[in-house]
Amino acid sequence: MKVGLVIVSHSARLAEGVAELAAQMAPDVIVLPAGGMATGGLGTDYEAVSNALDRAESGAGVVLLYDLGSARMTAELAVESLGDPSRAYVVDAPLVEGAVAAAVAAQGDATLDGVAEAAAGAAREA
Amino acid sequence: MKVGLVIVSHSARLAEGVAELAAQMAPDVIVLPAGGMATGGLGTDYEAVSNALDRAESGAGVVLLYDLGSARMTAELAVESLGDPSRAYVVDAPLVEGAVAAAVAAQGDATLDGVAEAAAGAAREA
Amino acid sequence: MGCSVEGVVAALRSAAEVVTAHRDELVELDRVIGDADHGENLKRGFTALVSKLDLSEPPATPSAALKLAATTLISTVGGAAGPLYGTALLRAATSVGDAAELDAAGVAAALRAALDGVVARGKAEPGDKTMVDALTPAVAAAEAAAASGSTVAEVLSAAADAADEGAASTVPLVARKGRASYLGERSANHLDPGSRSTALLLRSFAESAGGGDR
Amino acid sequence: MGCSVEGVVAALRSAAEVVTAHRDELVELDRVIGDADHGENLKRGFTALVSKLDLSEPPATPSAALKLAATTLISTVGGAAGPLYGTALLRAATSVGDAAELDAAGVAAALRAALDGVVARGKAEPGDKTMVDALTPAVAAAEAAAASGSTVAEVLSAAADAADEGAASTVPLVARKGRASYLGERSANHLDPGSRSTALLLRSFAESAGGGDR
Ligand SMILES: Nc1ncnc2c1ncn2[C@@H]1O[C@H](COP(=O)(O)OP(=O)(O)O)[C@@H](O)[C@H]1O
Ligand SMILES: Nc1ncnc2c1ncn2[C@@H]1O[C@H](COP(=O)(O)OP(=O)(O)O)[C@@H](O)[C@H]1O
Ligand SMILES: [Mg+2]
Ligand SMILES: [Mg+2]
Ligand SMILES: [Mg+2]
Ligand SMILES: [Mg+2]
Repeated sequence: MKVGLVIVSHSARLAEGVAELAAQMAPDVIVLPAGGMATGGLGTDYEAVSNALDRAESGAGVVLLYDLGSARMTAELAVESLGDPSRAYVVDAPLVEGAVAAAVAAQGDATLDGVAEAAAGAAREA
Repeated sequence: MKVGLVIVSHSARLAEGVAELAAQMAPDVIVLPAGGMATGGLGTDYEAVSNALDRAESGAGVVLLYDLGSARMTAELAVESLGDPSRAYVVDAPLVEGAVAAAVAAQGDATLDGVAEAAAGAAREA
Repeated sequence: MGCSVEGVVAALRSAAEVVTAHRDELVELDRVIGDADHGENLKRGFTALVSKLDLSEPPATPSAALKLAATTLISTVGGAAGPLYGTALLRAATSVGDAAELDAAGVAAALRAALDGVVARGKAEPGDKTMVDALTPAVAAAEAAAASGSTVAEVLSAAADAADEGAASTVPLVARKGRASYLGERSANHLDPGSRSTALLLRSFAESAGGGDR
Repeated sequence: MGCSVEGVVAALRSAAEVVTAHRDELVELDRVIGDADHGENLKRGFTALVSKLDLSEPPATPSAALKLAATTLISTVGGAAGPLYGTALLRAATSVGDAAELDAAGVAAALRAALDGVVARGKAEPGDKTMVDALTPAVAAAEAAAASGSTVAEVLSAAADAADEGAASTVPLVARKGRASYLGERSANHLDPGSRSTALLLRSFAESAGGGDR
């Protein structure tokens, strides 16, 4: 049971790319992309984020990372609509670096707080 | 004549996604993705980076942003092999945030130094 | 002179028309200091709302109508305006409670709740060059009008007037929130698209309530 | 007892065989503290190098052979080892200049140049748990051997021995460079894949030069 990750982005490809990069070093962690609008354009999709949030939760909680401010707001709304909003954190971190750091921490069985801290503290190394 | 951008990533989708996100606010800036290996897997491709570097140069210089350290090294090698390596900067910045900030600065006709500074100083806002 | 659920629905439909009519204007404003989608975003969101109003059971209360608008915008707008206006409408829906009819004070209180929602969601302060710069004076004007015994239409009309001024006041500002903040100083001398849409929405509500003329 | 261009080419071919034979081992090491591709990366790079050696004009000088290896690894490895070993080989090629044959001192100098290249490219210091921890003692041992009148084979053999020890010394370390640094304390108690491949490469060079046995 590991913390899951959701990558919230305006771009489907960006979210997918971040998810594949992060998953590479964390094969047992669920890292789900939620990027782009349902209509295909650049933008955030609340339902997609909510769905990913559900699917990334395996009991240890979920960390959400985002690209730009409006993606943060969409992520927050999705979290607020959860039965228990304290099980998911929207973390302010550089998206790519934070996702890799968070995925590696989750792979190492860090707690929800630990994964969130790993993302937020993602330094530029490696 | 605007500074161009190259997005160096281990993932083709990640590079493309960052490029499309950055280009959205900078329609007149050349933002080229150079992600993934020629063989399709995750990794960096020196030739792809070199080609993108050539194509992003329209006379005002190029800023390269990267995802992880090995992408930085590939980007540096590509820059060193230029006729005039001082016309391209590899900038240490959060990839997504730095790319958007750099693209907006380039759109506003910032110099090579100005675009590099915008990327490096990319705060998490917006 | 109160506002029933039919009045709220009519106001939302009128907002959809206004947003659609001003789609290009809002896109152009957003092109200069953003990503050129604000008008398209709002048109998409309000068009989806009209479809829902056309196709599903009519909402039973003003609160239900506002809530439907909120969830629809949140799901379909795709940009910052979605969570921001969505949260505003959610808070407004909570504010009106189960009232069958909104009076002037209720409308002013709903606007206050909407502003609080936008600020809670977006963390912008007045002067950051956002929709907050239109909504803040609009709420103050609405409260003043309600306190002085105005009708719902007059309250909304006062709010719309103040929002127009508030939007205009964003022109010289340097953006500190939203995408425009990436432009730094270059964001000055341009009207903020979200403040403009806030003014347009309040005007459409006022007109729908019968008090559109200044 | 010097090393001609044929000797350098033979050493590179031998390196390709060794890397291929140890592909899985290097992948497994990288799986634990990295992204599970180091062995595949090097196999890809050295296989491409062998193809070039098979298909094109044989390189005319040791320097040309090293340069071909450098550019091939840079273009095909895809991970950190590409620019790192590529830069090492580029610097080694520059170090040997237009010599037709490398003597022991020349080999030691080329190894020093290679180390300097790795450090310039990757900014790692000894103790950061990288290939630098294998290459640094290897260069020192090679220089000592060359200074005491050893043959090229003996110099490479001394370097390989020291690299083995250097690689082993990475086990307790916490990584401060490369992907493994994301693991923090969890990177301890594992052998660094790049230090292992450095030791394997030097051993293959030593064996190719006829001095493989310890
Ligand atoms: N943090 C925020 N707080 C308040 N309003 C904001 C914020 N961020 C953006 N806005 C408003 O949203 C408008 C842009 O909306 P829109 O174009 O739909 O979103 P996006 O910027 O995601 O494309 C801006 O003009 C501004 O008024
Ligand atoms: N900055 C660096 N300096 C020196 N060596 C490094 C550096 N970064 C990584 N390495 C070495 O590279 C090895 C990993 O190579 P490889 O798996 O091919 O690259 P990647 O990490 O990009 O997948 C590490 O085990 C380490 O020895
Ligand atoms: Mg916009
Ligand atoms: Mg947008
Ligand atoms: Mg690796
Ligand atoms: Mg790799």
